[in-house]
Amino acid sequence: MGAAMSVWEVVLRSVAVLAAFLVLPLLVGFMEHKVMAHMQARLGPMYAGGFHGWAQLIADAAKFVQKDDLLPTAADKGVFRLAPSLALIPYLVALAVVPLSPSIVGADAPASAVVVLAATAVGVLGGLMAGWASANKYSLLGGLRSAAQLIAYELPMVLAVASVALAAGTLSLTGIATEWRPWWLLWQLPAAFVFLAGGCAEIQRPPFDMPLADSEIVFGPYTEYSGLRFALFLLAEYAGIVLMSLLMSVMFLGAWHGPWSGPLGWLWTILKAVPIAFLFLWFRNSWPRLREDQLQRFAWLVLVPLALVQLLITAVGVVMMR
Amino acid sequence: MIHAWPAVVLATCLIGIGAYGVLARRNAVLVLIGVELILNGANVLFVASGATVSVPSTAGSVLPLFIITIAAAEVVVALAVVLLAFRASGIDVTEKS
Amino acid sequence: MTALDVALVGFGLLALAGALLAVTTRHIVHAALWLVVALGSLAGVYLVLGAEIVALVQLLVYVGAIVVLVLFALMVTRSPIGPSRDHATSPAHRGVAAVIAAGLVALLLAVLLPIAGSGAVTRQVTSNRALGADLFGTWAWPFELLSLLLLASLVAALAIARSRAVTGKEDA
Amino acid sequence: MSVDLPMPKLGPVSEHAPKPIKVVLNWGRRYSLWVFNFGLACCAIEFIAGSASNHDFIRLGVIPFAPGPRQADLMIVSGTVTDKMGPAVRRLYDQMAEPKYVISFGSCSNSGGPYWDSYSVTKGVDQIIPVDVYVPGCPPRPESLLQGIIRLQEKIAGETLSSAGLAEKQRRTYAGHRRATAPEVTRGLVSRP
Repeated sequence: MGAAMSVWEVVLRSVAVLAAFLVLPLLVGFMEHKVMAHMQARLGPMYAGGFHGWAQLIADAAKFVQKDDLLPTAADKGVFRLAPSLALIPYLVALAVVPLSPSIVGADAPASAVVVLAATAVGVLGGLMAGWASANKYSLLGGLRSAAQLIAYELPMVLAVASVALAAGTLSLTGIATEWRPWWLLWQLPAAFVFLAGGCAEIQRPPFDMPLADSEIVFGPYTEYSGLRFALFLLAEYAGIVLMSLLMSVMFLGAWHGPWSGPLGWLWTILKAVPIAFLFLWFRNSWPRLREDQLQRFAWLVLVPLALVQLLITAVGVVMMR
Repeated sequence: MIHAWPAVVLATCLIGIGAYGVLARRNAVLVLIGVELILNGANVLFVASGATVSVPSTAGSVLPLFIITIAAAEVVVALAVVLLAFRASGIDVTEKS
Repeated sequence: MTALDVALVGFGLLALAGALLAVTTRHIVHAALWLVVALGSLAGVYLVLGAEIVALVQLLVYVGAIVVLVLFALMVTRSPIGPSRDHATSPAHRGVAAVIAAGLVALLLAVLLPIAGSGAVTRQVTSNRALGADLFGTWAWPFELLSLLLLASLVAALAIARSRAVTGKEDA
Repeated sequence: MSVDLPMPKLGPVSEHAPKPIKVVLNWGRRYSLWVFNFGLACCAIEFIAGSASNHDFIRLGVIPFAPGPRQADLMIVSGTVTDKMGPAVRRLYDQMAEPKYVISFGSCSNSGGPYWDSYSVTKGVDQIIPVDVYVPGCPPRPESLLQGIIRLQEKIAGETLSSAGLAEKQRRTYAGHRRATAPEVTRGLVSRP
């Protein structure tokens, strides 16, 4: 890595990561349409593109690029314009360091688990900026809610990642997945639960969608956005699902471990991520939204203690096995 | 190979800018921003000396981690005070109420 | 000038510009956003100086938590869009502050620059493994004290935020 | 308070796209109609039935996820528009980003319906906003809504969009032949009989 990479390899890797970043969220979005439809005894999109409406999200994209890009008169224009990209780019950076197999990874950073956490932490700022710059009281409320929620759920997430990093003895995602053994499924189960809940809150999906809460505060920070900038926020949301599912797969489900893991390792990683993505969609369809006080209570009284206990269990396990 | 002086100049200027921010602002939260800049100046100095000394030492990385933690603790308490003060009167540090 | 120097100076200038705007802008929320620029570029500086973990913790804790808290406080209190002159200090006040700050910079430079020297030296990269071993070996006691401090500040923040006594008659 | 609204314009891509691209853009608009239900009376129930399992207009790409007018492409006015509600209808229509479409769903919003001689009912929502497709019925069945949506999609497929054209459409199709803002369509108090 690093100096050994040629310019072409860097370009190729960047293009591959960008392509994955643009395609995978669309797949998840389409999956959401269909999963939601079939859970509600409907069909979902059927006509866009012909076969089972496969091109629905492409049609959405084609529509969003031609919508009028409205800018509220009272808004803080620069910040308002900048916010969607700030919400999106950290996910791109995070996706670049997630390995699909020991050799297939956009950029192999030595502390990639921390890189991912840092990137998602920075992504929070996009929503905050959007909420404040829109000059809309619903947006501001949404921004405040997302700040409160993300600070609360950052801590258990970090602790859960610390637990697996401790178990594997490395901060690198590749290293964690390499060290993974099937019995970790039980050993690291609480951490996996904490990470799933924290990840769901981090990307603000139901039941943790207080900041958006379309039945209370219109659409939180994104209320005033239309056209392409709104589409960027949507893309960030689905990229968040992709990222969290892949991370679950890499850190807790053993990524490429499985039959024929040599040539088919990347397929295993993705196959393990799909049920997690499905889980996120399932949550949305079956659970009501948490109230603000329930949200904070859940983070501080359930997830943080659970993550601390898990850290203790991991430490005992590591010491005993050494 | 790297030179040490650009990092030292950077750290010094950060501390100076932070000091200006602390002295010239009246909004309590903006004063806090100045304090953060001063702390970061110290961090840069630590990291730079850790990177440019002849004997390898981890202190240049450990101490900044400590400072960042202290900064987090400081900000939590400071903002609690600011919010309480705001509820009571206003956010101006020089205001007598 | 080596390649590392160029990267360092680039990130450093960006950080200084962000810091300068953070302390001079009249838009209250913009000050916090410029602070993000300054802190983010400082993470780049740390990366150039070979302290990877410090750079990542800077992003995770400083940008992800501290600045978010600051922004939260700014949004909860009064922070209008556009320049605000409510809390502006007088030009004389700012001038004195600038003079004191410049004096501080001159003093520090006079002390530190001779120590720093002017020759190029080999960059020491701190490995994560060595850092972890030292953090929980040599520095274990300060580390424990620090966790005590965090706990104390958590309790203190809760206690302060919960107290209604100071607000007097009005119930907030 | 009157607000000076800017003339409607398109996003940057569709304004300067060559012809083959425009076909794709039309196709995108046709199958991505994020709908905003302005439900005012019983027709809204039929609209909801149209979104539920039996009829499911999401099949056609009419997606009811738009949380507010800003993100919507299609406004379906379903129910009785009163003179008091008129300004709100107009304001929410103004908040939608171009290109935007309106379906008037049911007799009341088409023409006032059974309340054609009421003192308080607007005789057709097209007095306030330009309407693309009228769906008759009192209330219409969900199948009629599906038919109305298909008609609208056919219309979109044959459209050529430009900012100037949008302004022209605003002038031509809107009753009164001018753009009105919400305060302008607010009627004063009706005198006591």
